This record gives sequence, structure tokens and C-alpha cells, in this order.
Amino acid sequence: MGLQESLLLVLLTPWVGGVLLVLAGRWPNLRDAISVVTSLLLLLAVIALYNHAGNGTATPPELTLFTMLPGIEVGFRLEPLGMLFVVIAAVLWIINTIYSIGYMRGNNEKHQTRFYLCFAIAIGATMGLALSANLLTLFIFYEVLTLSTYPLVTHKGSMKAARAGRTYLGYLLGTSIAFFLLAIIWTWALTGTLEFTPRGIFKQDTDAASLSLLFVLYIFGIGKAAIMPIHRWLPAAMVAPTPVSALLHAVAVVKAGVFTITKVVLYIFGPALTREIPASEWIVYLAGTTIVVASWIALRQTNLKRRLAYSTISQLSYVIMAAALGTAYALLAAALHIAVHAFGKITLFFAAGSIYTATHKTEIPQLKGIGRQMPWTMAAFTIGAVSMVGLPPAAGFLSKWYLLMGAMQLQAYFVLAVIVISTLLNAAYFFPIVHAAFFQPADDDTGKIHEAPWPVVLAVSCAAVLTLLLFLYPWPVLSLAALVSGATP
Amino acid sequence: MKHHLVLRVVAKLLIPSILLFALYTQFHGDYGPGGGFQAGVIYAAGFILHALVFGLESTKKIMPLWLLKILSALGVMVYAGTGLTSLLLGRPFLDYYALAEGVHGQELGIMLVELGVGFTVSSVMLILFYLFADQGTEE
Amino acid sequence: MSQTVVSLAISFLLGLMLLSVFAVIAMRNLFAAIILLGIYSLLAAALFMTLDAVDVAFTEAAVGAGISTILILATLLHVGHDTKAKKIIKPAPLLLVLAVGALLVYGTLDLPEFGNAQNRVHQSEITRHYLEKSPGKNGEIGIPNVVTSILASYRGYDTLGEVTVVFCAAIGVMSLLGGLRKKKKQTTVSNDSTTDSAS
Amino acid sequence: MSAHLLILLVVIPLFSAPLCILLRRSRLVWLLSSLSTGACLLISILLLQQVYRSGTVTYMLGGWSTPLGIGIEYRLDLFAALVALFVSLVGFAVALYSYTSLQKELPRHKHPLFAAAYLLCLAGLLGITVTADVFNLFVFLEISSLSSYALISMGRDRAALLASFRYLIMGTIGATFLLIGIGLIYSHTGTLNMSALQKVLPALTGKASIQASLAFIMLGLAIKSALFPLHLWLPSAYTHAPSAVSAFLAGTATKVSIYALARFIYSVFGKPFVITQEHIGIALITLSIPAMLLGSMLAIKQQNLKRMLAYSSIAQIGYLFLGLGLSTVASVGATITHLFNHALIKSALFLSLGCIVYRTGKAEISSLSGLARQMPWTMAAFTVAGLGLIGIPLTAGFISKWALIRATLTPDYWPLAVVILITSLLAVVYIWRVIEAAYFQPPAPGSTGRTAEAPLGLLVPTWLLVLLSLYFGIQTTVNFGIAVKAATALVGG
Amino acid sequence: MKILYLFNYWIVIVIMLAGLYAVIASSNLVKKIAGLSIFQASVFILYISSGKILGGTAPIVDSSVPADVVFSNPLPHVLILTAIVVGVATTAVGAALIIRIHRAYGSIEENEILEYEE
Repeated sequence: MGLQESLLLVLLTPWVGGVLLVLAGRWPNLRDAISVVTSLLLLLAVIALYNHAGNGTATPPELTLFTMLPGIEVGFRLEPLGMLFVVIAAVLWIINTIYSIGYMRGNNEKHQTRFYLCFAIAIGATMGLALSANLLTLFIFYEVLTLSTYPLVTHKGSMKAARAGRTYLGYLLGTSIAFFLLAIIWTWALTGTLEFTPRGIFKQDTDAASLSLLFVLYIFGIGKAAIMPIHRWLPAAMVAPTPVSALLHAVAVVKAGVFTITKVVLYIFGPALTREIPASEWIVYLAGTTIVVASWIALRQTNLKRRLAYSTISQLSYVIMAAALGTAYALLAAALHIAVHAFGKITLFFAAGSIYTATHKTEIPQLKGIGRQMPWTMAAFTIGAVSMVGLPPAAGFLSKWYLLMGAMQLQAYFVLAVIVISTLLNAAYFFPIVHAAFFQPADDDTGKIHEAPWPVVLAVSCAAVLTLLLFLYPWPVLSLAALVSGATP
Repeated sequence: MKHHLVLRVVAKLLIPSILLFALYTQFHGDYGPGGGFQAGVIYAAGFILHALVFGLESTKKIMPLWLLKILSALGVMVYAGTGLTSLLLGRPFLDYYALAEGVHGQELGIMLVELGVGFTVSSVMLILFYLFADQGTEE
Repeated sequence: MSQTVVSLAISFLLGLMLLSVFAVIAMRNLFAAIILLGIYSLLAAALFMTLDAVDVAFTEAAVGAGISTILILATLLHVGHDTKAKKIIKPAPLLLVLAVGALLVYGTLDLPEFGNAQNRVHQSEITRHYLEKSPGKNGEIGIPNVVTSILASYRGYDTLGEVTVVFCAAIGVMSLLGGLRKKKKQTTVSNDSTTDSAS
Repeated sequence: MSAHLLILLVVIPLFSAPLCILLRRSRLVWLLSSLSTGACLLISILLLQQVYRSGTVTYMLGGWSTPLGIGIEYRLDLFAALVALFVSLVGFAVALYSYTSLQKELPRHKHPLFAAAYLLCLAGLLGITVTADVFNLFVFLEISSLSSYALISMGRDRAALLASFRYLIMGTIGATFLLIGIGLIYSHTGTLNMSALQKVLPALTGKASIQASLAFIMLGLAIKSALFPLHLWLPSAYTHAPSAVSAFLAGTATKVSIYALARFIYSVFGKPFVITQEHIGIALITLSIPAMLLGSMLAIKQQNLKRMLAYSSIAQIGYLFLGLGLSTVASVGATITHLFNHALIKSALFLSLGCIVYRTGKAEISSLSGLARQMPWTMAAFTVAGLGLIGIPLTAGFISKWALIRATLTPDYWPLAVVILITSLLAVVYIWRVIEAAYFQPPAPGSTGRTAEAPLGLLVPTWLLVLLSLYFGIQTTVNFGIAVKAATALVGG
Repeated sequence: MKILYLFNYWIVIVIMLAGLYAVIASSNLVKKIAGLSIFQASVFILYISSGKILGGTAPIVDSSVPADVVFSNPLPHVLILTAIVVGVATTAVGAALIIRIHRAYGSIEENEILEYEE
């Protein structure tokens, strides 16, 4: 299969799947089967694409849909970072689908067809976003992603959900319209192009002031990256069902955010320029602060999902910080952390969800001794936690390692300090849970195991296993990350 | 004032002469002041006088509202139609040279459009008078 | 000499019009006000006559003094004819109007000299064409009244628009007042479509 | 016949209006009006192609070609062709829509009157668009105005009467100002033809009376196009008119007045005089800012959705004047683009609102709760069009916003970009109020919660416009490419 | 004569302003309409006076009139003929609206009507 075809296939599969499962909406089993099959097909397409990406970025395939504005067409191009993101999203979508089926049936939620449709659209948007050839295309899919996840976040349909949705949409749409769009148009006005090109598109003579302002506009405009103070939408979105939280935190949304930032740093500003402009330094400090503060807040949450949410916020800022540093190793770390955090965090969320499905417990104090009732789930949870903290043998270790190397190169002691502190905080808010789950007696210990429905457990275990595998065999991802950053791991 | 005999006689004499004068104005527009518009107003004035003397209902019997509506529409259509005719004859809209040779074409065209103006203006003025006067009957 | 006379005559007429206008505004009784409005229009017609605009004078007399006065009087029959006693001077509108006035005065300062045959308006190619080429045996239109030939031929399209406006007014009034009587009293079945069912 | 397309564009509706009165049968009348508006649409498309291929089209009415301005001239350049296109497009959609929507809003025997007034209004607007004679412009302005007074007064509640009356007063003052301005120009130049004026006026820009005439014409047309703070007539007029009328006027009337204003600036007085010498540009910009902000804020406060959309229109008019005021090729191009896009989007919004009014009889936001379940297609149409108003990518609104921001991103005027963005954020707020009410609030306890979806007669025209607004968000050669061409021809680089 | 005719212009302007004031300031709808027609008529005067030639006659070019006669400019007359008609059309619609408003609100005083609306 040629490059163009596989590219097209990757882009279209989710949308076609969406249409089909709407048609099949009347028969739940068929509908769920379709969504599973679609996700598998997508993975196959992605693998086909990956084989092409394997032989370097020699001739990246172009695919142009239509010219939206003179000089700017909506088009796609294969490129390592995008490939990386596509792989993550595709793999996690399968697990997430299986999990969703278990979860949605387990909690017999309403409007499941709409749920799966929006899910498929969100994935489709993610694919488009990951493979887009220029900023306009990326922006379009960025907004599509926002709008398609809105019905998911507000799935419960209650007024509370509506309010949460208002926050979600207000932050994401607002920042994207007010800052991101402005930054894009400004970039266009300055350079006359929006194409993603290695080493950036800005001319040498562009003045540092406007570049700095642009950089800040991008960082704040890409609200999906949830850097403080525009992080509130993420905890608010917790009203959504767990699969959606997984989608937000691992598969698509926040990943799209940090992905976009990395992309902008790599292909709009270019690493060299990024290191020069003063704004990048401020962003490093801001990101660092976000990491520490978010971890601190996470420590003080008693609701499991909220704690996870704040952990996500801090983890995202790792990527932002790394990208803003702009050295080869830092960028390698950024790219890698996108993947690593995705697997780790989805494990944790699935675990939380399966606990909720099985026991309807959401508060951390309730989790005493739950390890004995739900060994699989809690084992997975432990792996995820280890990865988050960044210890071997979990994948989290890798990205942290490269980030440390990057920081060392620059003697960026602030970054080092941040990493150390946050690691301690991470440990402080994850391990007590694990300890309580396994080594403390439950209040209602019946001694017998009752796990969540099998698809849920299956998904959780898969995610956990992947997190381990990513540490043991990191090469497929690592090679891409290396291609992105030009660093030699 | 339906029973004022003198008034009725005078009106009977006056109204035809008013309408005659209206006709004169209609076609004298080429040579002096006048033309379709003024003529139309005078037509209307004649009927209004009739209505004032013999009562609205009797005027409506002579010149019912539905007829006026048709006339007013026809007036516009005559005017626009003249234009379209010259269009169909392959000349620009309202180019009267299309209708006949040279000056005669102009005279013909002007007469036609003035006729259209007369129709519409007179009938519309009467319609307005009818409707405004009618409102009185209910208080 | 004659020019002075004309100008003075104009000033005189204008003065009368001014008086009538102020009366219209000051009057509490609307009937009187509207009658005065009619007089104002008649004066305007006379003014147009002195300005050689015979057709305009004719029309203004027939329409301004005639039709619109009748219409408004007919309106007063239904809505009553006295206004609530109110203070006539209101600051905000006054300022607004004065601003417009200042603009107008400024605009008239360097208008071409009144009645001067050498003005661009009179010397312009178009005007001369109207006056010289259109009338006469071998003119373009061949009828003496140039106003008519412009009205009906040169700018005949404007006149089509004018007729359309009249027609438009008829439609508006019919939709507003048509078919209202039936609501009140069930007399005189006319086969006019606007009254055959109540609104 | 193709030589005469230009005049047919105006005469077809103008001729079929009296026919409506003769036909009298509601259905026949509707058929006629749909046919003639359809014809207008077809003609305007053909004309656009013709102009695009072979330059400006002119037409001498009555065949009076020499000397220039002795007769009345019609001229159609790209700008005019675009305006004519969207006017007849909206006109066609609303004509289709009107039949069903009037069933509940107007007694049957008045339908012929409605159709006649509607067609005359369309003819008037198209006449303004294509004429090259300033007095003829006044005449057709009055045709469209009078017919729109009539149309507005056909609204169901008595407030419509007052709204119509106030519009009549304001509109007539505006038109008379225009008349004064034209008179002042004429008394200096002796001609009424635009291109003739464009030749002679630059020599007269020192004259006080020419400057005054500029002021009066700008004022008059600003009133007609509801530029803040002369907008006061607009909200209640749009609120109380019949749904179809609101949709039509919101899409076309103010737009055409703005078109006329641009005509006077660029094709009569000329940019050097208006913008450079008299600083009208700065004035327009300074007025457009409060128009955008206050309009949007007031829109947020409204409970009645029609009024909300009306205020949003005032904000959007601010966009348009902003572009005119900057008067660069880019900005005027943006204005033209937005004229086109906003016409489609706002009409679509009003039409979908009309569907709601048709079923629920109310346009209050409270009457909307839970409606998305019962009228999914209508609410979907409203949502999509609303996204267009916000300016989400892949909608036409995005294109115009892009163009506008691009035009404002200059060293001197970049703060305006911020104002535009704030305005579109406010748009998010007032559109989302509606969407939340429709999708999340449970049906009001009083209501049966069993409202049927709007009939096809309403949905088809609505969706026609909605889909077009999406199409023009992707296929932007017409509403952006040609618009910029037109702006280049108008502003002259 | 400049002063005299400027003076005339200014009287016209005063009339015009009086009309405009009546439209804006008076809350009585009938008076608004009256003011409107005053306003318009005064504008007509401006037009016609721009067409006047002192010592000229009405533009009726008959073979009978001597050759040395100057005619006033006919074009403004034509324009104003149209404008007058537009004016009366507006007045008619306005008056009809007033009747309906009075029927709906029982008043033709704008401020009272607005109170009903609130």
C-alpha cells in the first residue's frame, strides 16, 4: 500500500466507522462490534503508515484536500512526531473502546450511540491534527476536537454537566479563538506561510519582542496543554464518564495540546530560535511552577479522579517545559513523555474507573484493602503510579531520564530542582494509595474477589502491560522521538 | 349631506367636467404642465367629490375597491410592460424608438407610460381615500 | 432689477411659510395644525411657480396641499385632534437640530450664485442637451415640455420607480387598513379580496 | 437576451409584484414569487460569471447613451455582482420559506399583499445594487424602505406597528439627508451619474457644500445601515416583524445600505477626499468599536432571541464599518467577504428561529428548554449557523473573521484585532446560552414537551442557507477571492 | 444680491430645521408626520432654487417663444416631482400606521405608548 493511500486510510477510517455505527445504532451489539473493528482497522492502517515512516522522512507524503484561503490549503504530511502521536492514539483507542463497552454497559449509560459517534469523531480529529501539514489544518482539527468532545464531557446531560461543559468549552474555545487564532494569523502576516517546516518559518530579521509575544500567545492559546492558569477545565471535565476522562487525559485532548506546542516549537519557531527568544525562558519557569503547584494540589485531593486530573496537569507541563528548553535531548524527552504519560495515565484512569464500576467508590480513603478485592486492577494501578513517579521498570523513567540529560546540558538547575521536587510529590500522592490498597484491612472486607466486568479488567491489564513493554522495548517509539529531535538516544 | 339637492345638481354638473379636465391634463402634459400624475390626482378628486356628495357606498358601486386594486396593478404593469416591449423588440429597456419610427416612437412611448402613471396614481389615490374614509364608519 | 423683485417675492413667500411652520409646531389643536400644513404646501407651490417650476407647483398643490392634507385629516377623524399639553422646547433634540443646521449653513455658504445662468448646473452638457436637443420637430423627443420628456423618456426609469412607490404605498395601506371594518360591523359585502375575511 | 440580464434582474421582481395582486390565490402568489426570486438568483449567478470573465457590465436605460448621465445608467462590477448574488440568494430562500411560515403569522387574504411588498423590497434592493445614478439610487432606496415598512407592520403583535412607524421616521430622515446631499452635489456638478461625478468631484473637494453633502450622505446611509449610535430603530423592527421578514431584512437591507455607502465613498467622492481629507475613515472606525462591543453585550442580555440576533447584527455591522474605515484593499475585501457571509449566516439563524416560533409561538429563551429533543433538525441548523456566527473553522464566518483580523494586523491598528476577538468571544457566550437552554434544560413544566419538528417547507430553505454557509467556508473563491478582487478594483491598491 | 439669496437659503434652512425638530421633539405621532412633510418640502425648495435662472422662464420650449429666452433647468423639477410623490407615499403609510397604533394602544402620544410597551 502506498503512502498516500495509507495516509488517507488513517484519516478516513474513524469517520467511516462513525457513520457506520450510527447506522447500526439500533442494534447495540453490532454497534459496539463495529467500533471495535474500526479501531482495529485504524491500528492496521497506522502500522502500514508506520512502515513508511520507518524509512526516515526522506519523502514525506503530501495530501492536499482543498485550498481554504489563497496560499493556505488544508493538507496533510507524514512526519515523525505526528507518526508518534498517531501510534499512541490508535493503540490506546482500541483499549479505550473495549473498556468503554464494559464501562458503558456496566453503568448502563444513556445515548451510547451518540457517545461512540463523538468518540470516533474525536479520534478522527486527532488523526487529522497529528498529520496536518500546516497550522491552519491543525487549528481546524483542534477546534473539531474541542467541539466533538463537548457532548462527551456533558454526556450526563444534567445541568451540572452543562456547567462543567461551559467551563470546558469556555477555556478551550476561548483561548483558541482569542490567542491561538490571533497567533496563527499574526504568524501568517509575518511570514506569509503556515507550513510546518523543519527549523521553523520565521525570517532572521523578525524582532525578538513580537516573537516572544507570539510564543506566549501560542502557549496560552493552546489551552489543551492546560498550563496554569488555564488548567481549570481539566478538573471540571471530571463529571464525564471514565472512558471520556481517559480520552481527555491520555488518548486525545491534552495530548493534542502538548503535541501542538511541541509541533509549534519544532516546525514554526524551530529549536534554535526557541532557545534564543526570551519568552521561552519565562515559559520554562511558568511550566516548572505549574508542575510543582499542580502536584501540591493533587496531594491534597481526596477524590481519586481529581487527584489524577491534577497529576495530569503537572505531567503536561513536563512536556511544555522540555519543549521550551529546546535542546535536542529536551525535545526527545518531550516527544517521549507524550507517549509515556499517555500509557501511564490511561492505566490509572482505567483502574479508577474499574473501581467505580465494581464498587462505586470514588474517594481515596475508601480504597483501603481494595487491593485484595481487585488484585488485577490495583496491580495495574501500581504500575501506572510507578510510571508516573518515573521509576524503572515503568516507561515514565525514560522520558524523565532524557529530560534530566537535557537540563544537565544547559545547567538548568531550576529544571533539575523541579524534577526532583515533583518526583517526590508524585511518590507522595501515589504510593500511599497503593499501600493502603494492599496492606491495610478494608472496612467491608468480605475476602472474596469481585473485579469489574471482564472487558474493563482486560483493558486495564493491557494498558499496564503496555506501560511495562514501553520501558523494556522502547525502540519503536524512541526511534521516532529521535527522528523528531535529532538526538541520539 | 346626501339630501342637499343643489349640491347634488352642482356635483352632477361638476364631476364630468373635472374628469374631462383630468383627461385634458393627462394628454396635455406634452405641451404644458400636466401629465399622468397630476391627471391621476384629478381623476381621484372627481370621484372623491362624488363620494362626499353621494356617499362612499354609492361611489363604491361605480368604482369598487377590487377594480381599483386591479387598475393600480395594471398601471405599473403598463409602464413596465412598455419597457419590456422595447426589450422584446431588441432595444434597451424603455427605449421608445423601438415602438415606432423616430419621434413618433417617443410620443407613443410617453403616452403609454403616462397612461400607466395615470391608472396607478388615480386608483391608488382612491384606494387611500376609501380605506381612510372607511375607518370612520366604525366609531 | 427684476431679479431683486423676484428675490424679494421669494423672501416674502418664505417668510409666510416660516410663520405657518412655527404655527404648525406650536398648535395644540391638530386640525388647525394640519390645515396650516396645507397652507404651507400651497405657499410652497406658489414659490415653485415663481421659480419657473410649473409642473412641480401643480403637483405640490395637488398632492401636498390636497391629498396628504386630506389623508392626515381623515386620520385625525379616528385618532382625535388635540395633543397633550407639553413643553415645546426640548434641549437634546434642539442641539441635534442646531448641529444639522450649522452643517447646512456651512454647506450653503459657497453654493453657486442663485439664479446665475452661468452656473455649472445650467451650462452642463446634460442640461443643454435637454433644452436644445430634445424639443422641436427634429429633436430627440419632439415635445415642447422638456420636463415631460425628461420625466417620461430620458429619466423614464425614475418615473417607473415613482409609480412603484405609489403602488407600494397602496399595498402598505391596504395591508394596514384593509379588512378592518368587518371586525366591527358586518355591512356591505364587497367582493374585494382584502375584506372577505377578518384579519 | 443576455445583453438585457442586468435590467431583468430588477424588472422581473418589480413586474411580478403587481401580478401578485392580480393572482390573489395564496398558493399561486407563492409560486410566482418563488419563481421570480429564483429567476433573480439565476440571473445574478450568470451576471457574476459574465463580470468575472469580461469585466464590468453597463446598461443604458432607454438607450440614452450620449452624453453620459443624460439617461440612467446601470453598472455592475464585481462588488455589485457579489452583493446582487447574496441578496437574491437570501431572497430566494426566504421566498420559499414564507409560504409555510406565513400560514400562522398572517391572515390568508393578506398573502398577496405580503408577496407584492416582498418582491418590491427585493427589486428595490437589487436596484440600489446595480444603479450608477445617485438619484435613481434614492428612488430605489425609497421603494425598498416603503415596502419594508409595510412588511414589518405585518407582524403579529401590536409592537410591530410602533416598530414600523419608528423605522419609517428614521428611514425617511435618512433618505431625506441623502436627498440633501445629492442636491448639493448636483448644484455644483450638474450631473447625477456616478462615473461622471467621480471625474469632476476631485476638483471641487475644497468646496464647503461638497464637504457638507458628503456629511449628509454618510449620515443618511449610516442611519439606513444602523451604524451605532443610529441603530435604535433596528432591534424592535427585527424583533416584531414576521419571521420571514426579519430573516430577509437582517440578511439584506442593512447590507445593501452599507454597499451604497461604500459606493459613495469609493466610486463617487473617491478615497483621497473621504478618507484622507475628511477623515471619515477614522470616524467609522471609532464608531465601529462601541458598535461591536455594546452590540454583543446587549445581545447577551436579551431574553427574546430575535432581539438577541438583532443586537448581534449591530455588532456585525460594526465589523463591516471597521473594514470600510480602514479602507485598505485587505480590509475592504474583508468587509465585502463579511457582507456575503454574514448575510447567509444571519438569515439562516433567523430562519431557524422562525421554525421555533412556528411551533412554539414564542421566541423567548425560556420557551426553548429541552427543545433540542423535539426539534433536532431546527436546533441543529441553529447550532451550525451559530458556530458560523462565532467564526469556527469550516464555516463561512471563519473566513471573514480571518480576513478582518488579517486586515487589522498592521502596526497602527492591531488593537482592533483584539476588539474583534473579544466580540467573537461574546458571540460564543450568547450563542451558547441558546444551545445550553435547548440541549440541557428539561422541558418547562408548563409545556407538553411534545413539540413536533418544523415542517419541510421551513426546514428546506433554512438548511439551504446553512449548508451554503458551510460550503462557502470551504470553497472560498467566490466570497473571498472575488471579494478581494472587487476590493482591489474599488480601492485601487 | 449675494446676501439676499443667501438670506433666502437661510430661511429655507430654518424651515427645514423646524420641520426636523417637529419630527424629533414632538411625541405626538401626527405631528411627527407633519414635521416630516415640512422637512421634505423645504428640501424640495433647495433643489428647485438650484435650477432657477433669474429672468428665465419655465422650460416649455415651444416654437412660439422667442429665441432669446433662457429656460430654467428642468432636471431638478423632474427629480422633485418624483420626490414629492415619494413624500406623499410615505405620509400615507405613516398615517395608516397611526390609525392602527391608535386602535392598538388607544393613544398617539409616543411616550404613553412606550409606557404600555414596558
